[in-house]
Amino acid sequence: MEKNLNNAREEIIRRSGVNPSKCMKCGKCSGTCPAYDEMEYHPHQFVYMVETGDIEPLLKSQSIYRCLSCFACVDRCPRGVEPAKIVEAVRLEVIRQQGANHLKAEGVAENLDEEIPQQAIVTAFRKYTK
Amino acid sequence: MKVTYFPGCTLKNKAKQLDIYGHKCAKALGVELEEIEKWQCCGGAFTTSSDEIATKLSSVRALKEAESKNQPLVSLCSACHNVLKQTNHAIQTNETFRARVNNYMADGEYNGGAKVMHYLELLRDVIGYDAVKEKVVNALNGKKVACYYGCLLLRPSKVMQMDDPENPQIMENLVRALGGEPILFPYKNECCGAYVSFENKDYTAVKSGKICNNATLNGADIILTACPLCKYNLEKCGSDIPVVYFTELLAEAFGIKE
Amino acid sequence: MQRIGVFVCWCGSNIAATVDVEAVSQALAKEPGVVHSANYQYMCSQAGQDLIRAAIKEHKLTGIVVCSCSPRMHEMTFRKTAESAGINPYMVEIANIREQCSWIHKDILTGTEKAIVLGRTAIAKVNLNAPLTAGESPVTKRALVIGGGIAGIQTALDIADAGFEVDIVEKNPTIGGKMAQLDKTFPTLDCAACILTPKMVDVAQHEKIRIFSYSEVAAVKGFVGNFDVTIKKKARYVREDVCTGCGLCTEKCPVKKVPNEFNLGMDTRRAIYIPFAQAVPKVATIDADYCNMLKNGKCGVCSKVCTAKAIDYEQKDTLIEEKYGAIVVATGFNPISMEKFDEYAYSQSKDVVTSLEFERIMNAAGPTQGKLVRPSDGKHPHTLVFVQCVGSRCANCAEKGKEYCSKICCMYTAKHAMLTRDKYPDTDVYVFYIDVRTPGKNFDEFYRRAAEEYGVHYVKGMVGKVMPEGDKLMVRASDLIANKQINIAADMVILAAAIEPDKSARSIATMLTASMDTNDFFTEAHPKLRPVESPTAGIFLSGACQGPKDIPETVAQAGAAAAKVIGLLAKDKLKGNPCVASSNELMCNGCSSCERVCPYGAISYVDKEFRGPNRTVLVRRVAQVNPAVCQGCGACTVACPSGAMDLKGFATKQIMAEVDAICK
Amino acid sequence: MQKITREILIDKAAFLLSTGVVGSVFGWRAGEFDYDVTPALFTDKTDLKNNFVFGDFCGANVSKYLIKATKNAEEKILVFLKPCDTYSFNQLLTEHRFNREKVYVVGIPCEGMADVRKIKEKAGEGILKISSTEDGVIVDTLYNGTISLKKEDILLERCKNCKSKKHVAYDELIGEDGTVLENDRFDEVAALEAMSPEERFNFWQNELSRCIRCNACRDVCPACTCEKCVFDNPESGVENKAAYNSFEEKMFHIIRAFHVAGRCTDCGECSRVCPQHIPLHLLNRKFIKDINQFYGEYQAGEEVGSRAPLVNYTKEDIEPNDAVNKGDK
Amino acid sequence: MQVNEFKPKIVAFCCNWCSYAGADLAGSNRLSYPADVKIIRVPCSCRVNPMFILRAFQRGADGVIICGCHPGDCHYTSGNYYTRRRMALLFSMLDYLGIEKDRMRLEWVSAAEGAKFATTMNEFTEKIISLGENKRLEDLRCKK
Repeated sequence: MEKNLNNAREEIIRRSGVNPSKCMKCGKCSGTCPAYDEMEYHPHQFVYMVETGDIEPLLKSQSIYRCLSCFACVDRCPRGVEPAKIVEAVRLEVIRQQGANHLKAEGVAENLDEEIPQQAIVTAFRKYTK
Repeated sequence: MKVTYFPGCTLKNKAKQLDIYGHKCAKALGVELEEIEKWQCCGGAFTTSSDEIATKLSSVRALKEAESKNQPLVSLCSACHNVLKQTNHAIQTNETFRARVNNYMADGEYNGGAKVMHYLELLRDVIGYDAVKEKVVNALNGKKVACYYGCLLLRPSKVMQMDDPENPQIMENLVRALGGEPILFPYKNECCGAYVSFENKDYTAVKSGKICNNATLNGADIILTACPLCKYNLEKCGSDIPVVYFTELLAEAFGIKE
Repeated sequence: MQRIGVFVCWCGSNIAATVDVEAVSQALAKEPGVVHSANYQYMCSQAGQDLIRAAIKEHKLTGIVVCSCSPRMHEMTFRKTAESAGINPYMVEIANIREQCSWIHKDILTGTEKAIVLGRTAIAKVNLNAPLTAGESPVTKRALVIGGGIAGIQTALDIADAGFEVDIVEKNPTIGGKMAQLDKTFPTLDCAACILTPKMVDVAQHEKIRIFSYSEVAAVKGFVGNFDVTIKKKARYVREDVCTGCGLCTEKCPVKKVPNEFNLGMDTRRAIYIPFAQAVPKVATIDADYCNMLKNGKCGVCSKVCTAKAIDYEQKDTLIEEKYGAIVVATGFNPISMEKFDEYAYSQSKDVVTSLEFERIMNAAGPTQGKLVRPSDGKHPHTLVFVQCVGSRCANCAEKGKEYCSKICCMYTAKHAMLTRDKYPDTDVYVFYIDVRTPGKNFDEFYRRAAEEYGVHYVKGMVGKVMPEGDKLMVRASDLIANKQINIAADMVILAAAIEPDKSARSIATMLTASMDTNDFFTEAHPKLRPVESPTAGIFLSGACQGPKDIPETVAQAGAAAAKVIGLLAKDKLKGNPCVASSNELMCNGCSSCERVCPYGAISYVDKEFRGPNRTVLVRRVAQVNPAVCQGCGACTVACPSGAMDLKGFATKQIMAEVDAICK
Repeated sequence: MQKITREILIDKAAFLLSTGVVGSVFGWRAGEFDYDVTPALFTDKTDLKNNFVFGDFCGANVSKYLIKATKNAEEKILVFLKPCDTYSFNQLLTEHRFNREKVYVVGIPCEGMADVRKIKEKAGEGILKISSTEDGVIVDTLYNGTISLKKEDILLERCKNCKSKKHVAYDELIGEDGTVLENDRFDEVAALEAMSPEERFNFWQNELSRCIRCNACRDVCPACTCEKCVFDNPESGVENKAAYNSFEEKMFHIIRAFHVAGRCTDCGECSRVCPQHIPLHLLNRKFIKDINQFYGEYQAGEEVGSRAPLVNYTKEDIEPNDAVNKGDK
Repeated sequence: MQVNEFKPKIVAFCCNWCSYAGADLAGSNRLSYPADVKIIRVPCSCRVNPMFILRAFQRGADGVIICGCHPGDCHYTSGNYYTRRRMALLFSMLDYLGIEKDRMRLEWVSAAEGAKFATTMNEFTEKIISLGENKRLEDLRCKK
């Protein structure tokens, strides 16, 4: 991942429309996150690390695929910071790289079962691939 | 009255009951769901990133059609509703986004004139629960119902504006109108695990399991939902509490369920 | 023609660094009317003022222009200087060449050029200035205090002790306010009732104080020193002068299920009630919404049992007109509604309570007689979770809650946690905080004691969600220090709800024409230097109506407001602002446009006789301005089509001259 | 055109004079030519019989004259008011400009008044006689013989877009009262608004540069009743007697329009009397149109005592910056 | 520096209680804005007579801006509400006469908004510079 990371910070902020410096470090996002235990970096860390420009660990972390986009953090943040949008912007930073799709077409079949709704498949593709 | 209807892929496939009973109940209430002729998949998720344009165009086309017919755009699937509503909101509030989208719109601009409405909102705000009540033939007789909203109907609440995002009552009041008894259900807006079930079923089973558990603990007979993916996840988590679409319950109360 | 002196101040280097003061004073010397022009290092200093005084004498100056800092800073100073040298203080104009010039421009050429224009503009105005004399008005030596909480009580006592009459208007049946509902007070842990109720008794017994309880301010007219206030005394259906407060009626009343507001609805009272044992006045009140006799004429039990014959079902609201010289607002605060914060399940479980409710639970006179039990099942709770900043410190864009810090929550939560652990050592107490803010005397020590000596678990992080499950409250929160999400099965959750100004404050502010901020807190005349005065003359602020405050701060401010009121009432006459509107009767059409835009009702009309042609007499309706009421906004001057209405000190011709000078 | 004849009015006036209800009559006095009619006060019955006229050239709004006429009048004054005049009448009462008790109002219907300029344009100079017909006039001229003209071609501009045939004030009515009419009086304003700023500037530059500052518009305007006009008052800072440069006439007309904004009843007298044919009513109508759009429909003079929009407000009023940009995307 | 660089003349009417204090705050915080802006202090924005604005234009101002307390915060409770109506109508009228509508502006600036004051003045000046000299309204004969 040879990318100008300073640029990545600006890019993530621009794309997400989130101003991480609005964060007052209360931790309510992480206190509310249903995917917390699955994540190496937690919502408040995403906000803080983007604010300080510490992007690389986030890009490499599986945490970006664990966010459920449930928007609970967005709704409950007392400062209107919208952490989920930051997570999504970081994920896009990764999957928009050439060949960096998180889901490979060949892996799809094994995940399917009889009842799985189409909604799950399209959403997963929208979230995990370019 | 007529409304423009956006079914979405899942309703034509794995979630046919949601669609079929949605149509039947609407008919019983004197509303025709006029399906958009050439609808395309909404994409399943609204990408919040401001530079995503192409993936949102199918929604914009649907919105434009509803606007041109001067009808509200109604959907049943939570995901479709969420994507349509968020897209519409982005068009209305973000000038750059609107301009960029309209670069792709071959036959005329769309500027956010459509009104996006979930079927539940149609019932509550347009038809009214009193009118719904009048159509009930098989009252639910105090059936204990856990109304499960999940995320997509409620959040982001600034955009969705369906109800109080922390303690919504739109489904509860519907259940009451049908003669059922909604239970106290604090997990009603917890995430079921969503699309992660596609690659990690154990993970979603934990999330959904907590929800079903809370419903059972609080005495529910069934869980009510509007979302095919939620239904799938809740049913796969190992709990045996039945999960039904709200349109099914509606049809049951109206006596039009086969 | 005026003889104008121009005085250019260097303000040390504040002005002189970016404005060539010598060049400015030379350039301005050539302006029409200017007979003297000088510059000096600090015009506002004693030496600078002496310089001005000497020049006035020497050059027989009639007008002064000082090129210096903002008139908001030293206009008064220079007016006094001029006055002491024998010229009218309103013959002074300030050219603001510091804030508007030297401080914002870096280049000396630009700064100097602009300073000359600003000076020229002030000179153009002074050329048209006329001496103004302030009118005088008498002072009614009585004060009104709106609100009978600790703020109002303290203010009233202090004013009354100085020998002036005070009336307290309290909307509830008793004075005492929020403090009467509190259990203990931080950081000393003395009981609130023990320190408050003696003050309430003092108020009741003070010969200079009258209490209008169960009353509201209905209308306010007039101006500083001369307010006419209409007080609405709500019908309480009990004759205050006769009721002995024996309380028999409140025991016999058959309507038992009325939510008791004093205990925040956690228990019930009768339809006729005395809010609490130490109420002042200790008089019963009938709640018309619940009383069977008032609703359908069937009952009358209270009347039968009352030996004093105090019950009067026919009582009506009465309006009382009173005159005051000063008004103190002490309308206080309330916790915000938890409706929009249902992630904490306040509406879903009785065991989620606000801190004020917890205060009542802990209070020996409360619904549980001070026993800590769960409201849902009366069981003793073992795990308690306190959540701080519920609705405080919320960004505007979050669309719920308040932007400000409510200030008192950190300390009362520490108090609650400490008292809980003290009385019930078998409990686990968690406090979730964003920051613990304890800037007060002995405050931080108090908080540390809670953590260190009483073993309260302070967790840095916020609660994300509370979910009732069975008889437990599942609390999900983050522990930011451990970088963990933690789940606690709690028995009770206590929410430190943000506080907001009382809802009545907005309408009172409108009646008083006192300004408020966007949060409905009253605005002070100056945030630092005049913190207990409203910008509207004669209106003073006491307690939490001006901003969140704890008890010691409230009492301090209450005393300060009283001191300001005493200072006002001690005067026999007030000098008004001479920059008021006045109508030229020769040109006035009597059309009423000005009267309609006047926010103070300062304009009235009279039929006046004028000499017409050929010795005839014409009667015309013309406007007259009451200079004591007019505040000088100038709205009338623009509403007036004929230009008959003008504003002294800001006359049309003066402003036109300024415009011309700038555009030259 | 007019259905009411001078005889009916003279009879009414004579009756009211002789019964002592009124002491004088305000109406229109005949001039040298048929179209040359002046508002005037009649105290004498003979004078009334000989010189009182009513016809297609009685467009003048006589409300304003009541201020002066009532000043020293001992007895009531009879005044004949057309529907549009009654709005001005009410507006003047709202502003306490005269005493209602001193006036006896007889409301008279109006079929629309004729514009002599338009007649002259069509019939040429040398007009000898103009007689009214059912749907127009017949003009006898010196050079062009007898010409018959249709009503719609000769109506005063303001009558073409008559806003109301309803009397909002009267003590007595002659004939049936009419109703408030649908009209498109704002079309011209809208057409101007649709132009580019340059076109608008050129339009007004062309119109207003013809102004000779004769003050006729001000003197006739029933809203311009100031004891002393700001433009005549040295204290006001804007005093001047004539248009002496390219901006002065603009300033005069903008300020005049602003001073009457919210008080102007749109009677159209300003344009009727302008010797330079400047469409001054388009300035007033712009204010009326904006007021209606920004603050809700308001008709000055409809009701005595109503609060004019400029001495009123709501907390949600449009912001000025939005007000000027409302047409933009 | 260009010799004939356009230096606009801008008149700013500021109410004493909010906007003038806001300008003072901008000064105290050393927030610069162009020297072309000259402030006239009025007790309240409602003291600003349309005549003043026209007079400024007549005497060669290139832009006029009126600043007052935010609606609801008027020191005199309602003055700025009247200003808002008067200016809405006046601006609309000037626009109707074909005068560049961006030459006049109304802004609400509180005593706490020093930064807003400076930004507003910077933006407004920039706008006026882009519009160039006020030819449509200026009275040449009043120039020296």
